[in-house]
Amino acid sequence: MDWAVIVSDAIRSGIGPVAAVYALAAIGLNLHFGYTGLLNFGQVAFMLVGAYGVAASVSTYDLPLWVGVLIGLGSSVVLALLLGLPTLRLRAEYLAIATIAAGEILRLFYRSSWAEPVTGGVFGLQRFAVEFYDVSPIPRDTYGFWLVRYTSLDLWALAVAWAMVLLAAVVIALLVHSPWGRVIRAIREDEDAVRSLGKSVYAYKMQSLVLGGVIGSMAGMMLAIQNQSVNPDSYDPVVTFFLYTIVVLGGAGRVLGPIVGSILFWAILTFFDSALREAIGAGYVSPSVISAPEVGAVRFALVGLGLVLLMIFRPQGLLGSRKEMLLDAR
Amino acid sequence: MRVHLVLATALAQGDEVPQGPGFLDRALQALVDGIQFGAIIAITAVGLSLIFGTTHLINFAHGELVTIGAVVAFFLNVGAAGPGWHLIPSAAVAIVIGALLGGLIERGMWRPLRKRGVGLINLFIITIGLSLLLRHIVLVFFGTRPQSYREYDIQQALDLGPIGITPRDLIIIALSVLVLLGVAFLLQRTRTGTAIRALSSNPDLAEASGIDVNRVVLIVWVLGGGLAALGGVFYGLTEIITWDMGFRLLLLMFAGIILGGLGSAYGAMVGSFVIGIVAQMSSLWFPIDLQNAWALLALIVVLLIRPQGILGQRERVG
Amino acid sequence: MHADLAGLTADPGVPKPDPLLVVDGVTRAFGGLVAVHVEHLEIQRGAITALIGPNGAGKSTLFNVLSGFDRADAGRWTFDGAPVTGRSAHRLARRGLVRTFQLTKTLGRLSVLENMKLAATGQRGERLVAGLLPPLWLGQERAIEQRADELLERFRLAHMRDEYAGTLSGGQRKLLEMARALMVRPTMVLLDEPMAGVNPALTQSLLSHITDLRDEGMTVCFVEHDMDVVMGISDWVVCMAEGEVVAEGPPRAVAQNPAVIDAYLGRHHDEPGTEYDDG
Amino acid sequence: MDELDEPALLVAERIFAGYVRGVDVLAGCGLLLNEGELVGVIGPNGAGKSTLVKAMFGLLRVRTGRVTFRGRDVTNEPAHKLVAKGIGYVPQRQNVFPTLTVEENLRMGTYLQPKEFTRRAEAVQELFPVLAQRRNQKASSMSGGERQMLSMGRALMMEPDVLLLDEPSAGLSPRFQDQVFERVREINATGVAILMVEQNARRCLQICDRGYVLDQGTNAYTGTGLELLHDEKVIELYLGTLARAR
Repeated sequence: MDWAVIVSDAIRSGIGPVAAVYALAAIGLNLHFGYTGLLNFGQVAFMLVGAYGVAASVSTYDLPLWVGVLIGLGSSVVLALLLGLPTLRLRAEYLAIATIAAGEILRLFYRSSWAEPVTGGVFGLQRFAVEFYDVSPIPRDTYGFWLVRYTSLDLWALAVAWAMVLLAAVVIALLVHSPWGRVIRAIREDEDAVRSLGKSVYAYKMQSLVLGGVIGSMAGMMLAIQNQSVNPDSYDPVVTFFLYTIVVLGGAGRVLGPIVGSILFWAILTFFDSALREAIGAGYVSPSVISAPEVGAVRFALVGLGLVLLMIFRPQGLLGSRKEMLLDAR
Repeated sequence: MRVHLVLATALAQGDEVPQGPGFLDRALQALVDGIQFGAIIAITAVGLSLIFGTTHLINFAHGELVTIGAVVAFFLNVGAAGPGWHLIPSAAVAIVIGALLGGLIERGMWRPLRKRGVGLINLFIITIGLSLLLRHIVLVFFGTRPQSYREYDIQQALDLGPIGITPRDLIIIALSVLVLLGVAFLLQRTRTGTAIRALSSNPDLAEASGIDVNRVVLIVWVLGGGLAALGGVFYGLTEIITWDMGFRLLLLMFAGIILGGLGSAYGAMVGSFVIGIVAQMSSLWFPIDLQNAWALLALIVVLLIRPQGILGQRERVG
Repeated sequence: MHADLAGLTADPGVPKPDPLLVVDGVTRAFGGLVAVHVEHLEIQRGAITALIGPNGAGKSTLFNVLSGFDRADAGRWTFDGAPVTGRSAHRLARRGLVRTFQLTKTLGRLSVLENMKLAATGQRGERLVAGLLPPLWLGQERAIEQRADELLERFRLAHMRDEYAGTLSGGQRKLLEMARALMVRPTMVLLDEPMAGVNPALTQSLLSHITDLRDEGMTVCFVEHDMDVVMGISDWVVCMAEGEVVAEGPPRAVAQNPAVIDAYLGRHHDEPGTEYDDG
Repeated sequence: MDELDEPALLVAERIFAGYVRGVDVLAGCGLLLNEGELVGVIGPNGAGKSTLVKAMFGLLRVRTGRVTFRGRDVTNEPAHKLVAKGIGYVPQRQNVFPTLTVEENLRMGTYLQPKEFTRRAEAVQELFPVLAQRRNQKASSMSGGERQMLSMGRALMMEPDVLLLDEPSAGLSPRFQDQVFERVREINATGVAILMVEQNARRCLQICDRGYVLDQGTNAYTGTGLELLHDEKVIELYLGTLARAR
């Protein structure tokens, strides 16, 4: 077993573009769940409309990339309004089920033969990220340190994605410490109290849902651009569950929670992945127990186990405070 | 059902098929398919609804109980290392294992967590983790390849006037309806069933009436696990067995439950049939691969116009 | 005794010289049970009105309906001359009708100071975009913080300023909730059992806070069980029983009203209208 | 109460309990109930009357103190075990199963002895004829007074040795209040010991053998019903200055 390979894989993944994309989506989810107390189980739906907003605009309709970005952002706002209008006045569970259902509805529609002329159906779309990579200022080469190397294209995507994460984190930090943020954190604690003080709880929940959704759609766009392709089946409900794991791991209701959570999540996941493959390759683990194609499944199972253990033994996550958790009335 | 699906697809794709059955016949056929699909959703959703009613837990891992039922029966029936039993005993054992698993999860996990005072939202997220864990354990053992049971796979459809139905599907519908009636009988006429309804209705008073709440909740989980496993076998028979079949069904169960009114077992049954029928009937007009999407869309529409569901009581609206 | 209320006849529904809140025919039923049925009730501006009555008399339900937290099945009510029937809770609060809750609703994971600052109205920084631009609201925020600190000082919570509200004791929560309601700058406060669960040492300070509010020109209406409290500070007492207003008047008059005694202690069995027989 | 020779049926001694950490609603109160007695617990709102019953019935944790039933310690035993021992409880609010029919509500009363249902249902329906008329209706469709009858009927189905009633007259119209007190006496006459918490002090004391007056979680006075009924101190405790102003 080559530990250098395993460790460098983990590092590359932890600071790579995918971790950045998940951090971004998790920042949006953290605004919903961590700060406002909204149970959004369809964050992946916002990523999907963002990704396809860009991909379909450019690939199917030959529009410039920036128009695609606007269309993606617009779709996420519309989606948030559609989901929020009926459910935000109801008990929390209704939003949870409506959002997860919406994610599946969209995935199924986007992959259907019906939508194929626009979305490419099950084949997805490609060739929409050219403009993005054309403006890259990074000369063609490979970059990095030690065994952690990225191509210039990856590095460009990575830099842009982390810049967006940083920007989103700054926006959230400013917002949650503003009077607006005070209102949404108060809604998380007790809606009736906030109502009795003259604030329209519904309007604030709606704003939070829209803003977090927009951040999610930006993550979706970045994921599409970074992969240079979109496929509906990569926008599975499981993505939202990963995002929850990330938010809870880092600490819900913490500005840096989703970022720390995502880096660790991907580093740990890749570490196990890489270690298992190395172990199988070196013959430590018999392929009859776990074969190479099953490694992916094992790591998903580990995520599930991790989420269960985390919620039971450290629900405040890495950055949250135990004291605050004990005050949680929910 | 697969045979009909092919037919429906052909109809959806070809424009006017002159020699094909008329619209009314196709609609009847879709209705029968819908009732069958609805019955399978209902069998699995009733348990989920009872668990919610008695504990207020939204169990995201319920779909995995369905999958495990189907996969255990598959292992006993055609699994490489399995005993190769006939499907009927295999299914029976799968149901028992499903029931035991439901009971085990309640006893080993939810009861201690409730006792520790873990909040409902945290429990909800724990069910998500559990769902991921169980689903991928199944994946490791079962693999990604869709499979079928050995018996009753391909059958000649009986020709009943405008509709064609295989004996297998007919029996599945009949058995499902019987099971649902049985559950209704249990809830309505037996002491345990009344206790379950009493617990959903007023937990404090239920306890004050001498009901051992933990025991009733355990029974609900055992029942829910058994029903989920049975639904899994039926689902595997009519469609195909895959590692994530239960998870795909889960959203339709939720749709049925919310459609019928959160917390009402009968509502869950009615809602599930609506969902099944909407899914199948949609293929009269729309591509087959959008069936589930239309069913879920029906859920969203209901949330818009009647959030308390078909049979539900009006909730506080803030 | 409030000067304007002197000389009024102490009948249920009596008109007041300067009513702030006027209730007409408000009914609220739960299932088959009529919880509230108030024909006519006026609450005098600038006075302390106590709402008393035995358990289940409908006092809290009336509070919930009037403050927009429950809907009425029938009836109308006006606040400060404007019809406000069926207005949502946050709209009523913005109009100046603010309530507290029997079970205090402090926001546990916000600091005491944040609880206070939240309640200020018309905050520029509460708009999403403006929230991102601190220069737009920092000045206002400082003014709000100063007012919050003054109120915390007055309510003897200044030392808890930066603690999580969830760590306060029951009595401190009551104080915080009342102080927070004042941040809204209400014209009228509805206090739902302000003394419930408060230790006797704090009762006196809560009482003086309530009378201070009136002396500053605010209208106070409160539900209370402790008769010493009611008699000690209220200008006017309204007694409810079985959902209806059975008596109202100045404290002393109410204390002598047989309908009130009956509401509390139950009627004498020899009273006409009962059909008690030893069977 | 310690000098009694025969152990009382149900005893609560120096109970401390409360809902919020660190706040005791009950601060050392206690009472005793003898076989066949009808005992009333009165006191102003917030005195801790309902809390005392809940603590005795295992619905609220007793912090210190002791509850004994037939001489045996039952402190903090879960409610369903106390039911099995012969203690019935009628809560003040939410005292029926709204989604169950009247008959099913009664059936819950014999949950632990289902075979007894038919026999006991007859007796209970004789006492509360309205329950027979409405057998197959959902409890949610009943009026407040009818619900109170149903709730008492359900508790009687248990054929308890002791019945704990939490403010049975609360929220009822005068006509129904009279009916409720009438029924309480009838039930007591059949030999069931009853501990009744009441806001409606006069009516309660009129029918009780003995009464306890609670104030701020402790025992203020005790005596026979009639003694307390005419005790000025009790009236003063209840109405405070209201009474003094008279």
